[in-house]
Amino acid sequence: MPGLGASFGRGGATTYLQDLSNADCILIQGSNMAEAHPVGFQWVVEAQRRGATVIHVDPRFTRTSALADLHVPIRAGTDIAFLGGLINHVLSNDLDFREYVAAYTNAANVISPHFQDTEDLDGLFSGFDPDTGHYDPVSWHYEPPENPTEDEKARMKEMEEDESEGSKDKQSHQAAHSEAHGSGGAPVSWKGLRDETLQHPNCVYQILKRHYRRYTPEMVERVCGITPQQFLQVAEALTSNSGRERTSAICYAVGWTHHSVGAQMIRTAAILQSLLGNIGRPGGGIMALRGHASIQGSTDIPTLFNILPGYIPMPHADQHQSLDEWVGDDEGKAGFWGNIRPYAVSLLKSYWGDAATPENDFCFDYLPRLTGDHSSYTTVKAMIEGRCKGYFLVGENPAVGSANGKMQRLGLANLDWLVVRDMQMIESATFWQDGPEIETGELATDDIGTEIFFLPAASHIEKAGSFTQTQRMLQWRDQALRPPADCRSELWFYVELGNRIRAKLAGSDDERDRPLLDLAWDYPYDDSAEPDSEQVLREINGTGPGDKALSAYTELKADGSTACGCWIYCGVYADEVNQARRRTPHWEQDQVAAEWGWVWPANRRILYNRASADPEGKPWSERKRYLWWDPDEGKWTGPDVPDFVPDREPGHVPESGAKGPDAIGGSDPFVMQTDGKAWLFAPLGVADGPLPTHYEPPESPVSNALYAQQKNPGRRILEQAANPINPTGSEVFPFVFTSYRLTEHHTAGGMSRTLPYLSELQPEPFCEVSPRLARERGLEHGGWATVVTARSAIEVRVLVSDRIRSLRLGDRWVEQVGLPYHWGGNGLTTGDSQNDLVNIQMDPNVYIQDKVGTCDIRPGRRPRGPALTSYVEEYRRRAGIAAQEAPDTEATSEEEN
Amino acid sequence: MALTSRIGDWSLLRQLRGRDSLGRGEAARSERSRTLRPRTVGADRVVDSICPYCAVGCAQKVYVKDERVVQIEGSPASPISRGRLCPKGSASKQLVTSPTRVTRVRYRRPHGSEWEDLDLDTAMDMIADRVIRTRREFWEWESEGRRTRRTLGIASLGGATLDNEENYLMKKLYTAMGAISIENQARI
Amino acid sequence: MSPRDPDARVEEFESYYGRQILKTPTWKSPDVPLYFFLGGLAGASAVLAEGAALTGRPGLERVARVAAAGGAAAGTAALVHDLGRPERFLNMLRVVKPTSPLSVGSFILTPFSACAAVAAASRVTGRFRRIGRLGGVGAAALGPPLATYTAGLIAGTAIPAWHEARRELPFVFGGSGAAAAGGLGMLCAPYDETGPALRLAVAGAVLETVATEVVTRRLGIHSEPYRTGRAGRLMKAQRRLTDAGLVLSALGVKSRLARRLAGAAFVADSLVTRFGVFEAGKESARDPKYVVVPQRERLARRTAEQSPAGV
Amino acid sequence: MGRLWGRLDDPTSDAGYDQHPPRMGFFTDTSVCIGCKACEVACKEWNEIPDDGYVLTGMSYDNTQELGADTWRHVAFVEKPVDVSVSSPVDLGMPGSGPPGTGGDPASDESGSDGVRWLMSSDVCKHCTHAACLDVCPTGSLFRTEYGTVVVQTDICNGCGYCVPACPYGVIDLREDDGRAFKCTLCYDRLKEGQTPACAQACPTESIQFGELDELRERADRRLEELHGKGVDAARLYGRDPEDGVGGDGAFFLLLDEPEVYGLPPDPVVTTRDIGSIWRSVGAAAATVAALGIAACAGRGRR
Repeated sequence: MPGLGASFGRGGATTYLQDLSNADCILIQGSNMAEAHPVGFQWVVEAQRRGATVIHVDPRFTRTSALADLHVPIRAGTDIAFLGGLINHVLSNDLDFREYVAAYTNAANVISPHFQDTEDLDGLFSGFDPDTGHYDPVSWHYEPPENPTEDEKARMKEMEEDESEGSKDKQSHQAAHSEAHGSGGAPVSWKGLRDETLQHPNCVYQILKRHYRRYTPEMVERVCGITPQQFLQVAEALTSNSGRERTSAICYAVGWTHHSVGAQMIRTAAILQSLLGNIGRPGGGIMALRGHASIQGSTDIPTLFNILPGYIPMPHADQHQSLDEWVGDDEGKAGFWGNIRPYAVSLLKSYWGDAATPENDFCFDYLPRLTGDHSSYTTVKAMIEGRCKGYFLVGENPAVGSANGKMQRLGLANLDWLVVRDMQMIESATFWQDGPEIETGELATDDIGTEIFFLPAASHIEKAGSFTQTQRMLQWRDQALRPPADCRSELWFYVELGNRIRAKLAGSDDERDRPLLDLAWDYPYDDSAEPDSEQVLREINGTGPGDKALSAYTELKADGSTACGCWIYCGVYADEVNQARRRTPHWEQDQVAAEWGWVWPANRRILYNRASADPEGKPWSERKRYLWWDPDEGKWTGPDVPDFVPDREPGHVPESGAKGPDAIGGSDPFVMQTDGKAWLFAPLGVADGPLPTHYEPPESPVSNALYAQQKNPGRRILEQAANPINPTGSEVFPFVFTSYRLTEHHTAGGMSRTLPYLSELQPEPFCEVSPRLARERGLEHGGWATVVTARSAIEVRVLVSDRIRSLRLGDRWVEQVGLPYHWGGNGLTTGDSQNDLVNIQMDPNVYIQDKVGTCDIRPGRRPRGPALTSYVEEYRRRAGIAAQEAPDTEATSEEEN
Repeated sequence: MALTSRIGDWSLLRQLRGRDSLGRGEAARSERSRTLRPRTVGADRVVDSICPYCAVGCAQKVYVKDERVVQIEGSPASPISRGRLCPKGSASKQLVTSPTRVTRVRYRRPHGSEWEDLDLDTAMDMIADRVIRTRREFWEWESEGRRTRRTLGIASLGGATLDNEENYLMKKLYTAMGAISIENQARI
Repeated sequence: MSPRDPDARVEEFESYYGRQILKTPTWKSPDVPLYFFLGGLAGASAVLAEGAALTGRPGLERVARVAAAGGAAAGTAALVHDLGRPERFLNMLRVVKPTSPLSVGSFILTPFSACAAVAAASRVTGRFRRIGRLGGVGAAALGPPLATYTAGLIAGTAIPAWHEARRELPFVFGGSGAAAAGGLGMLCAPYDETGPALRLAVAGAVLETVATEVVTRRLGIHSEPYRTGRAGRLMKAQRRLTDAGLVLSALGVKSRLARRLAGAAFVADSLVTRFGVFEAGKESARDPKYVVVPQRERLARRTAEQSPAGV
Repeated sequence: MGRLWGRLDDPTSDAGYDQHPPRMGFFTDTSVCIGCKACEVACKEWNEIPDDGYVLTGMSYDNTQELGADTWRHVAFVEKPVDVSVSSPVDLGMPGSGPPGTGGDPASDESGSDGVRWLMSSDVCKHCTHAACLDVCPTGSLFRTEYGTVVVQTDICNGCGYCVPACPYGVIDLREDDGRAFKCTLCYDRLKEGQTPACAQACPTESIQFGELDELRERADRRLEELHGKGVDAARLYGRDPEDGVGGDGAFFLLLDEPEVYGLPPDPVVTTRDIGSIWRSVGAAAATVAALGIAACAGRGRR
């Protein structure tokens, strides 16, 4: 997550679930933890048993709220306003943990005089290009140090050139680039000028103060619908439970990531936690709750367009046409990310083996280049427009699980071929038979030319392999059974596919086939006719001279003598042992449980744990003792692996011109950051501004109370006929809807709607509405309702509940409709898919859509067949949305009114 | 004799002879109840696994007998989950043994109106051909004068139940193909 | 039902969405009420048969013996039919449980059936008279408890309308059984021998009426299910049939037809009684108030007793 | 021997077991129940219970509705409006909510109420000390195990259905297509190997605790004290008291409201406590019938 990556240097959760039990206060926001992560929630209950206060801030009163000490209802999508209010409360009452802030954050850094804040530009930062919607971050830079080194002088020159040239050639480069900070902060040019007194008017601390000054409790009430009393209760609980003696933790999940300002929501929490001194300390931190088994793993070893394993960015056609150019952005900067060259070279070695030599840049040229955004939603648009014709769906069901289901299905219907690998016959494989567009007549089976291969998949017990769970822990699964009949693992499928393609191309002298033919692709099969997955893990771990497994990424070399499939996972196969398979029972170890599974990086459980000690290396307090400097031994010690150079003294000051890890100071806990500090202000690395700022969701019933700028100016807009957007403040779509999941189901439902024991627990899609909305619209508890957006209309059953609060925003009411999203046309229990309602406008950092939108709701079932299309069309007409035009361009200011 | 032994087992006699004079406990216990054992005891092997649903990563024990799963439950040894499972994790056995699970390749030809059978080997071969064809068709050496060496004609979307090893090989193979529109649920 | 249903709040007691707390008996109708009736008829008939034999009323004896044996056989069939696993009927004899009226009942019904069958067979065929008489005595001894234990059976449940009527129901069932046995005798025996049948029927009917009156009027909230709904209608019909039987019996001193009709009325009354009681039980299971309200009152009394100061 | 009601410290021995393990049970602490229903699923997976139909009930998140032959654990969901003006701002340990517009704001009227509590509770067979289902079972299918629990022996049950209305909690029921009675066995088979019952093993928050009953009772007392100390006055134990109408439950609860709110009887009594009076009445009635018969025949009148 770039929110965390840009703030601290790594995108993973900063702590581990068990450590939540050490917290004195836990703020759960953007997460319905008890419902979505029930077993993880045991540690929250544990903390509560020990006396911690648990606060749940959420639009709905959920099963998490039921256990919390305090539930604060909030208007969906306004979290930055609330958290910004908390930051303002901390700063204006001097409640920050000043020693921590001064030593471990960039509060003291002085920012370029060219920087202009949203205060100055009414909702925009300096550097915004309204034509492209992109920011040029050059004016956000740290002021250079007083006595720059030669290197730094060179960079200053570069930057001046950049400034004069404008940002043109940088724009495309930004496509989700921030995701590359999953393990390695953005490379600022220097540690920069600091004013340790925090008084300089352009130092981060003062900028922060000014930026959040208008986020008052009264403003929070106007924006979020939270009363000042409730706001102060939360502020009081958090601040009184932070400091030397006490720590507070924040848990979030897709309630934050699924917004057009998702990364910035997380950034706000990162700023708050840094100010309160809660990062790197037991019972503190930010617990990023990933949704599914290996979401963390699939970003660490990504199947994402913009990064390679270990968050190494995919090369971009504009800047990276050689190995040197590719690693040049980061190489040599302070911190461990400055060592990117050995990581990148070792990856190329593991891809192309002997073919990768120093002479040919280790086959750098074999890597395809990006030119912009190639993310999922953009690709779906390309499918509709006929620019992408072959599609692999591997355990994913976008026809139900992705935003704007219609777009997804129109894309699927326009392919040449589609491979679906799943355990059950999911909607994405049957859209041509019985999809909603077949019902409405928008598509006809005969007309759909997509050739479909449904290949049955092996289940989790029928293959061996590792998942990386929410606290960055790799855990190995052994194989229990052979997969039945034609079922196979994905490992088998891709090994086999690679073998066949390579065999068919064998002998080709076509230059474009070289990367395939030179690929190191020799995977042995085990007894069950599946590829040996431990060998793949070993390749990921990396090997050195003599084909020995490596133990740590510090062993990686840039000369081609080492190969490593994912540098941050280096060590998972140390000593030729599958460390992810370690299963020492918890009763045989302490709470850190270092001998269960393996955690990246280097088996560290709490990241940045250097910050658990004061600048002198002593614990901040006995109660919160974790890692400390042992002067006799000359090393850092404690129950966890130090997230620091193990023998670097607390007072160490790096030599001038030191590079990489050598440049890390003795009190720089954030070792992946170029300056070793937690970033209150992000001079680089976040596409939509250095400081989180409240913008309304792309669809909102109200205008932005804080600035003239209504929506995130940097958000990515997907212009497509099937993706119309409801206008702001529309009378036709007066209500907010927010989507979510239920304990009893799993994402798009393929793994839950098909099981009797889960289906019976939540057998039908429903909406949750407040009694007030039910009265207003005549909705009957248990009856049917039709929910409409400009995209589509769906029917669901109605639950009227006091758990859904009508929110008061100043002089008006806002009603929210809750919609779980697990259903589709197939399975034991069926129903309309909620994702058909969701629009696609994306966060510019990670290209994720906003789960919140506006809607209308009416009693009764929806029209059927072609009548549905005209029903929605009528809504669009009334809302003033032109039929075939892509609506909503921010440049037109009418909608701001 | 079967009859005499049946009479000898007659609970009523045990009731009259033993301490359980009201026939509510020991006397009423059947032979089956006396010798009952959990089915996990008879398992041929117990295999360590991890729950495939959410990201908490609860440890599971999989009990296998006669090459069938007889039980999946939480492994108490895990420091994260301590043996506990949510309803989804608890339903894992049903996930694996679901009667609606599809275990054979299904094929839909272009413009077809029905699923057809297809041999796995043939399917793999056909897919490899499709990849090669589409890759050629949509190959791009350059874009606006910049070397790109890629194809935008092939895309992939993976779920979050993919193993690290699987993700690794997917990205490796796709990258060698030049396919870059490779995405994952991590972004959805 | 909506959690916000305003009705749920105006009730004087709380419940879980108005749902019943107890399970409704799964016993099938007509199997089980029919069995109750047949058991009562058979049990009381066995007594009447032995009385008739001792006082030299062969016609009445014959009718009563057949009724005892036939009632027991048909009753057993109904009972077995009601089982979820009829082939396991013999498991009823696996243990003997004094805490279970059904268990004890099985140990009454089984020998009774055997005795009554022997007695009836002997009487009808005229053979093995000594064994027949022995059977008759046995049946007569087991008859009364057979007639009344079924009341104990339902009183031994948690169903409020049954359990709270546990003192009265055996008398309802006993009286009802006597009325049925007598009634059948009045209906089928040679007119000249129907005197004991009439006396038994009238006495049984009076006993049944008095006991029923207590059940339907004097048990507070627990009487309610007997007076409302389907059960209420059945109990009203039962009462009318009893009244008819009694009036016709009075007339029947002179009229053969009236006596036969009176007999039929008593039999019908007895049958309807069992269905009425059965339905009342089901009704009281379905409404949580019959569980919550009296238990709340009981708790309140107990609290009041424990704190006499009334703090 | 053979106690039918009142305090009974060792029902297992009372049921004829000479040597036996300690009495095992459940303590369900509903104050930490998150309503995830893992218990329901884990129970079904282990005991191979069929599904119970796909019905959206509208009873909050409870689509299971009640315990029965196909549901041995049932999570109840109770949504109750609360008046927050009387509760403290941060009410530790207590489900509560802070609504908008506290104190005279028209918001509260408009949105229906001041706030909401969402109570969740996993119900199960109570494994009574004096179990009516067991007492009335004519076949001995229902019996007390060596662990002091109450279990249906499916190899014995003939589906007479007597246990169904006998249970004062409405727990046990007949499975329609099978004919036999089913209910929670407290995982009798698992207990034989020293394993934890499936529901307690799965429960994420230790709302369901399994163990020796004596120990569970102490634990529950401590928890109650703790909650009362935090001002959660509504907390109370249900089925804990060995002097209650069923001699105390082997599976008992900590509730946050009156039992009937969760669908539990407020003061259950084992029906067979009254078996003596029932037999007396049955006997007296039988004697009356015999007397009536004799009197009727003794009468001289021919007609």
